[in-house]
Amino acid sequence: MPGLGTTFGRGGATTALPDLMNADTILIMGSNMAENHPVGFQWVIEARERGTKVIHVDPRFSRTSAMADIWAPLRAGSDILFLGGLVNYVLTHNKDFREYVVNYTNASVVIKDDFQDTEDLDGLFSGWDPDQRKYDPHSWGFAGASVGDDAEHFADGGHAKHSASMSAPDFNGAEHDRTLEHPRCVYQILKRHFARYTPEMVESYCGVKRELFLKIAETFCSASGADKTGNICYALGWTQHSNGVQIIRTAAILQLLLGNIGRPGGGILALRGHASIQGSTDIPTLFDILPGYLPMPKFKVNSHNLEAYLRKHQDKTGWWWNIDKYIVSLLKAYYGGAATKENDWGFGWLPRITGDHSHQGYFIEMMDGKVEGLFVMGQNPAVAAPSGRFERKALSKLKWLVVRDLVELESASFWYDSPEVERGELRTEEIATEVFFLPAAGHAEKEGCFTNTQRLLQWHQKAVDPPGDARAEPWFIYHLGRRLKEKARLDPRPRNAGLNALTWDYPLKGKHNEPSVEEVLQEINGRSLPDRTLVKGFVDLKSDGSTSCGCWIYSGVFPAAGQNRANDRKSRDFYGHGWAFSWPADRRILYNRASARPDGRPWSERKKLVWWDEAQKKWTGLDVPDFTATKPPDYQPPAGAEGDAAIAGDRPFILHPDGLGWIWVPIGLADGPLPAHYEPWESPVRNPLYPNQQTNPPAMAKQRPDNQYADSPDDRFPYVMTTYRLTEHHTSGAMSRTLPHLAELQPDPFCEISPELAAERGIENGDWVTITSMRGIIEARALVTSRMQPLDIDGKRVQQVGVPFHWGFRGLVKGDAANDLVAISEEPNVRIQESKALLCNLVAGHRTQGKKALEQLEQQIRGQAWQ
Amino acid sequence: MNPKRSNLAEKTQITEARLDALREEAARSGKVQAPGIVPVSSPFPQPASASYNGHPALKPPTWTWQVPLYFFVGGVAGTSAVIALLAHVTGNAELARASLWVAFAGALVAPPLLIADLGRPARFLNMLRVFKLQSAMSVGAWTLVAFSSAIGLAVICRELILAGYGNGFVLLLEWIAEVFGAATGLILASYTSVLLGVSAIPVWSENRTLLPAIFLAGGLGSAAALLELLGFRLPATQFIGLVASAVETLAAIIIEVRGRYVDRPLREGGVGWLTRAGSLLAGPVSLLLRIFWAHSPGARTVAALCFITGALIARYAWIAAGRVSSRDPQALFQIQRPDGHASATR
Amino acid sequence: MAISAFLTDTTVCIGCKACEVACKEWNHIPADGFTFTGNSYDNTGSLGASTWRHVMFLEQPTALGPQTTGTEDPFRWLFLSDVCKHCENAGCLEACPTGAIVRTEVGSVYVQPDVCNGCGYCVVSCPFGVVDKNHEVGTAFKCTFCYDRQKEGLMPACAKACPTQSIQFGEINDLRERAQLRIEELQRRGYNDAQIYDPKESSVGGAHAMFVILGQPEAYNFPPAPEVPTVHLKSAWNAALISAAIVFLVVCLAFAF
Amino acid sequence: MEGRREIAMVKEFLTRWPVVRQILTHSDGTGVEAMSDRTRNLAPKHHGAQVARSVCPYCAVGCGQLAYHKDGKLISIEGDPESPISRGRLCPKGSDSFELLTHAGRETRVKYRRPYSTQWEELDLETAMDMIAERVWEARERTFVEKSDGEDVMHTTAIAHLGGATLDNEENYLIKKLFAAGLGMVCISNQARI
Repeated sequence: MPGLGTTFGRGGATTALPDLMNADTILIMGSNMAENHPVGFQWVIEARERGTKVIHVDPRFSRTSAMADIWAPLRAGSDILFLGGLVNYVLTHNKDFREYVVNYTNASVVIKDDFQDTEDLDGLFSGWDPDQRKYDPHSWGFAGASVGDDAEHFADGGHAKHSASMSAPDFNGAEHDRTLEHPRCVYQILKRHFARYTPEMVESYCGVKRELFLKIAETFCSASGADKTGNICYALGWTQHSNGVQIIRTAAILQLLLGNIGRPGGGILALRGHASIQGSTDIPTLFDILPGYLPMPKFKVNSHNLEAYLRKHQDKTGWWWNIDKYIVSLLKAYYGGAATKENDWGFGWLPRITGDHSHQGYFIEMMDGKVEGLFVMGQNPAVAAPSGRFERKALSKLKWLVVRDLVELESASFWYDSPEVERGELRTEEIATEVFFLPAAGHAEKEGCFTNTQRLLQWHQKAVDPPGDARAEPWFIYHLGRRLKEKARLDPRPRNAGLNALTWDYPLKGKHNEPSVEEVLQEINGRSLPDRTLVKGFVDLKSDGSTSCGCWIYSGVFPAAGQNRANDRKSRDFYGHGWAFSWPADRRILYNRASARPDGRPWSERKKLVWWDEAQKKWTGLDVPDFTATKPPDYQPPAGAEGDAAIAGDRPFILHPDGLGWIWVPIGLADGPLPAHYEPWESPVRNPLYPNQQTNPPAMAKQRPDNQYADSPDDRFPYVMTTYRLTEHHTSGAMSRTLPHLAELQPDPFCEISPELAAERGIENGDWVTITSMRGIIEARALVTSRMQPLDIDGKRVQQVGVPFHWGFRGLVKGDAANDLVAISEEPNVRIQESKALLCNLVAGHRTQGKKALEQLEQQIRGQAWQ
Repeated sequence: MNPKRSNLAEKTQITEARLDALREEAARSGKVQAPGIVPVSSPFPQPASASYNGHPALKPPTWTWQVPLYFFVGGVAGTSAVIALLAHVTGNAELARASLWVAFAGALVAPPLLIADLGRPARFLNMLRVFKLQSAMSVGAWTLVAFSSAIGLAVICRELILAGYGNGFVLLLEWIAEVFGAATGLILASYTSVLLGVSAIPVWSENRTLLPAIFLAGGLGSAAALLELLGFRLPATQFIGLVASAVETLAAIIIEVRGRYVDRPLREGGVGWLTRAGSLLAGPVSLLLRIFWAHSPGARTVAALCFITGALIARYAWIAAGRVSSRDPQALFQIQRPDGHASATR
Repeated sequence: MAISAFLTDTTVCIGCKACEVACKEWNHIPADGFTFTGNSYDNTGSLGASTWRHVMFLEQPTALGPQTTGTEDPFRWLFLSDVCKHCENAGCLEACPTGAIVRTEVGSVYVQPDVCNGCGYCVVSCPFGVVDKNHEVGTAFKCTFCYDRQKEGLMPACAKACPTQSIQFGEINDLRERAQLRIEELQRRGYNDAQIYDPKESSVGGAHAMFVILGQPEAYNFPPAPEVPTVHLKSAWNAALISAAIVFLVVCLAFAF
Repeated sequence: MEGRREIAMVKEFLTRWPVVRQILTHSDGTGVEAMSDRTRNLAPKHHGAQVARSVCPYCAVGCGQLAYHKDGKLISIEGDPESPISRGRLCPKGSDSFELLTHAGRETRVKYRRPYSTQWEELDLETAMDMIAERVWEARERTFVEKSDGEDVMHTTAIAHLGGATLDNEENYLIKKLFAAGLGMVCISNQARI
């Protein structure tokens, strides 16, 4: 989660849902919160009823817009332009919270003189290598500070704490200008950089009328200063873009300028779409990180040995100075007694990453026959993933496939009932894939904890046993592992050393021999060895192998035997302390040191959260301080101090080497130290801001014959399309289209279009229409409604088409999958697809059936059909 | 399909048929020109209109074909009990016996019809769990029981007497039974009109004062007609027939002339024509036949047949009209705020 | 037991339909057809035998109180969760010949599924078109006000689920007061067409399910001045008795000659 | 004797007949007098059930749930009023999570499709596990890379995993531990991104 991670230090929502009630304004953008987080939205409604202004900016007038004070329609994919407009507004009207900006952000830092901005380089930052299509970030560094010096040094991003491509930076001695006057200080660069993001540009390229934009700007920016705060909520409407990380960065910059981070009612709330999205990055089932955002060893970059790894990732100052403790403790948790100082704690047994092993990355490999086996656990790529056609065909190239879920979903049945079979693209008899479907257990049939959208680890107790052969994942993984370890037991080859060393001795219980999940949570929490007593928190972790910990940021969730804090159910206060466990260390609002002035007093009575208690000589307040509790506000680090000791008493962002909020991100991002607006892969316009850089420069187009893009603009595909969810369904529908009570609420796939577009295409409300993109062809019912507003973009009328992506070819209610139209594409930092902004065409009537459907698509692509 | 969806369902069926056509066309030509179906109140938005996107505001009656027939039978049985009594009083033993039997037959046929319409026929007896004056249905159920037993008793006594087992007591019993039967008969023949009149269906409740006249006239006229068909072509039956069809005619004229919005189901569409056909047969047609061909037995038979058919059709037409009326929210709203003032809101 | 009631407020309803599902889940009501209506997001249609809570979706060319929208013409999207009104004088209750429909101690109107014989008279007697007959089961159904839950002091499933407390549950006078205050507040905030729907003036005598609505009740298919059908009992029976008398006279006359 | 009992029975019958109760209490037949025994003894279906504190499995708000169960059977799932996040409320999906676990379409048996086959076959769970272990081992054996020009690689890219955002932390932990740290799989991904 680098958008938030690079700016603030941690890749998690900085605040908690109930805290929305303390906000004076809430900007919801890139999210349809009322529909996709209805119960979370209760806090927005409650805030609104108390006078909070709610602003919703979205391509569609959704149920969220219906409840907002202001709704602005936006051209999908123009988010950075809009947010940049707000940043520009703040800077030109001096609306920034100066005291906060000067003390808590790196606005005052002076940037190296060899840095050149997009202003100077026509849309590129300095350090661009046209051959590699990558940035060399050295020039992005701070004057007077080193950002590492390495042979191989291209910027890249990722989920890890920061770039794995350069050695850890040393920010001591970075040059500051607290007057913010220095021409090369971040504040001045920012001013110049965003100068072209004017209300006029917003009007003509976002489609938001000038007056409306200014009203929003005034409303939102008024929520700033000692006595006011504003919050920003976002979701996949921001993330699923080729510049998703930078969209979030822009919002983060805005919030830093307004002094809205770490304060009640402030912050950025990332609204996650699945029960444990946050958890599955904290303890990642992702390729590029280890638990707690520790980077995976990257072949030849940092993978030679632990020392090389630490040289790259151990910051001299700031919290990441402790990384050696965390990686060693993790290796001890993985490999137990077999991990010793002599064998580098088993670091060598960890697999190295050699490329893009993400979902889209390896599905392309799969299509090319390079992947033999796949485990699918609680996901449905055949419907939910970009370019469904591509994914389903790729599945047919597998030797074997294991699917675990509650129902037989499309990903398990693609070999006999997918559209590709119907269209003759695939023939069941010719598909070699061996498929195992294993029934899984539901949430009330097993125990364990989810990490919700506000970093809260909540334990769910088991009510009943799963039916029949249904088993929980721990059972499956444990018994699979047991079998494989057995095979490896007598095999001394290096490849099996790790597998043999892997600690796998979980106590079994129940009639099915299920491993004890609490035992696993204890392993995650961490123990001090050899007596295996549980550690109280990550501060107890050591780098000498005397502690083990499965995920350092979760440490403290199980501080003592019988104390499963994720299972605590006694909420004591407004922030819910006593109810479950919020990482890190049960802090509900991150960076909350910033809720106090530099001198430690609250900014104001109304906005107090955490403050310095002079009498007790410690930080205290309504939340657990996200700061060393006894470090006084006036603390100044001695020369040569390391780690947290090097962070002064008035530097709230303790994970950063300089303790500051990063308006400027010198390292950790692949696409620049500042956000810049680039158009989506498919756009109805050319990039108005940087005419020579249409799309995000370092982003790789995964273009290939089976994954083509439209031109920008493209009169074959004149309409902007965006995909989204509805309250009544859940993602690919496996958990909703199979349930009668939900299926009846939204039975047919539909698309939402404006009356104007309907008239233009001879479509009436309720008709079936055919939607095509360069990748696919689907049919859906038309909902003709004024909730879809045509926009005047650059002098021409732009129609947007909204298509929910819940439907697939199985279930009680079926339909074509919107994702069949989406391209496999890449955001350079986290490699997410761009499903929120693409180009499509739309004609009245059902799509043709069977083989002819492809002909219809071909015709469309050749530009022959129905213009 | 759930009844509440019926109107949507119809729409959907049409839509689906229509869309299958589109599908074929698409498959054939890879292209579709023709426009599609317009669901309720599209395209959006609709003006803050006078109803929820045209959806019905009331539920249509769920009654099956037996109910109108029951209405008819009840009407005939009840009124012929009255005829029986008067015939007995005026010493027309034959007619008395015949009309008693007609009433009795009705009393035998009515309950099965009523029961057949119930969702849970086995629970028919629950009708007698409570007695509620405010519920015409409850009153009706108890009346039916009372009527049937009275008429049953009367018939038995009458036949005993004819069989020569008569004595003073039996004679007295018969008189009591006949009087009681006639009294309950009148209620039996009229409560069904109250049943409709006291409901939420606009076209029924707005005609609550007219309905009893129509239903009773229909019942009485049909009873007389039936007796005529059984061979009793008497001045009495002729007179009754005349009055009955006169009333039917009058009622029809009133409905047509008043021309109220709420009565549209009675004047417009298929149901409108059904209503008119009913009133035409039972009203003017049989009236004219009885006036101008008073002495032709054939004409009287035809008149009788016309009246019965007309009255029967009318029962079905009224139920159907209720169904149509329930689907039109405007019918409900207009009668509720002629002055545009809503009393339900504050 | 206190007399309980619903107050459903359109100004905070987010149209999520949690009430519909929570109701069906608690009461084991089957899904009733996967019908796409094309009527905004409303695919349920209306209240009925198998839908005891129904969320309406109104797209109107009218401005919403203080809201600013980027639409070219004024526009608002309203949601409201409809439910049985549990009338003070209930048409269905009066009409029921079997005593299957009763008034409970919490003031609600309850259809006893083990008593109802499906005569269908309540269906045409409800001035709000709520109660309906389920043709598979053969008996009449409508909102039970979760009588089973209320008996143990639990709030109805829909009210408990409602994420934004658009559905409030409580003591009736208390809620009436709250509704009044709410309207005043909404008026202050610029929702000029906010009003309470609670037919107290009419023969219905008030509802145990009240609503805070925007605009005219008709737009929600709420009768502007609903009457409980039995107010017409007198006139109808009078007409019937007069006609009956006439019939008797006619027959007398017929035999007088 | 006899007679008295019969009288008692008749009395019993009469007093159970609502219309009699109605007359005795001079009521209009719309109140208690018309209530059936079922109605009088009505109680919520989860009366006396055990409850497990659970969490909604759909979106990431993490609403508290109460899962009521009686003798090994799930009875109902509703919101947990004590949750400081959801305060007992649920959305339509959360409200439907009882159906999620109990609906008819749920699979409870292993299904197996052999290569090129046109239909599913039944398979015993343990056998399935053995076969899967076989497949993993065999693929790993063939595709594992230990070193590449002198540097450790220690991975296989031929086996992939997908999913995790719907799973518990402990589950994700075990998956990453076995697949990555144990087997050397690097193609591990889920729905989570930014």
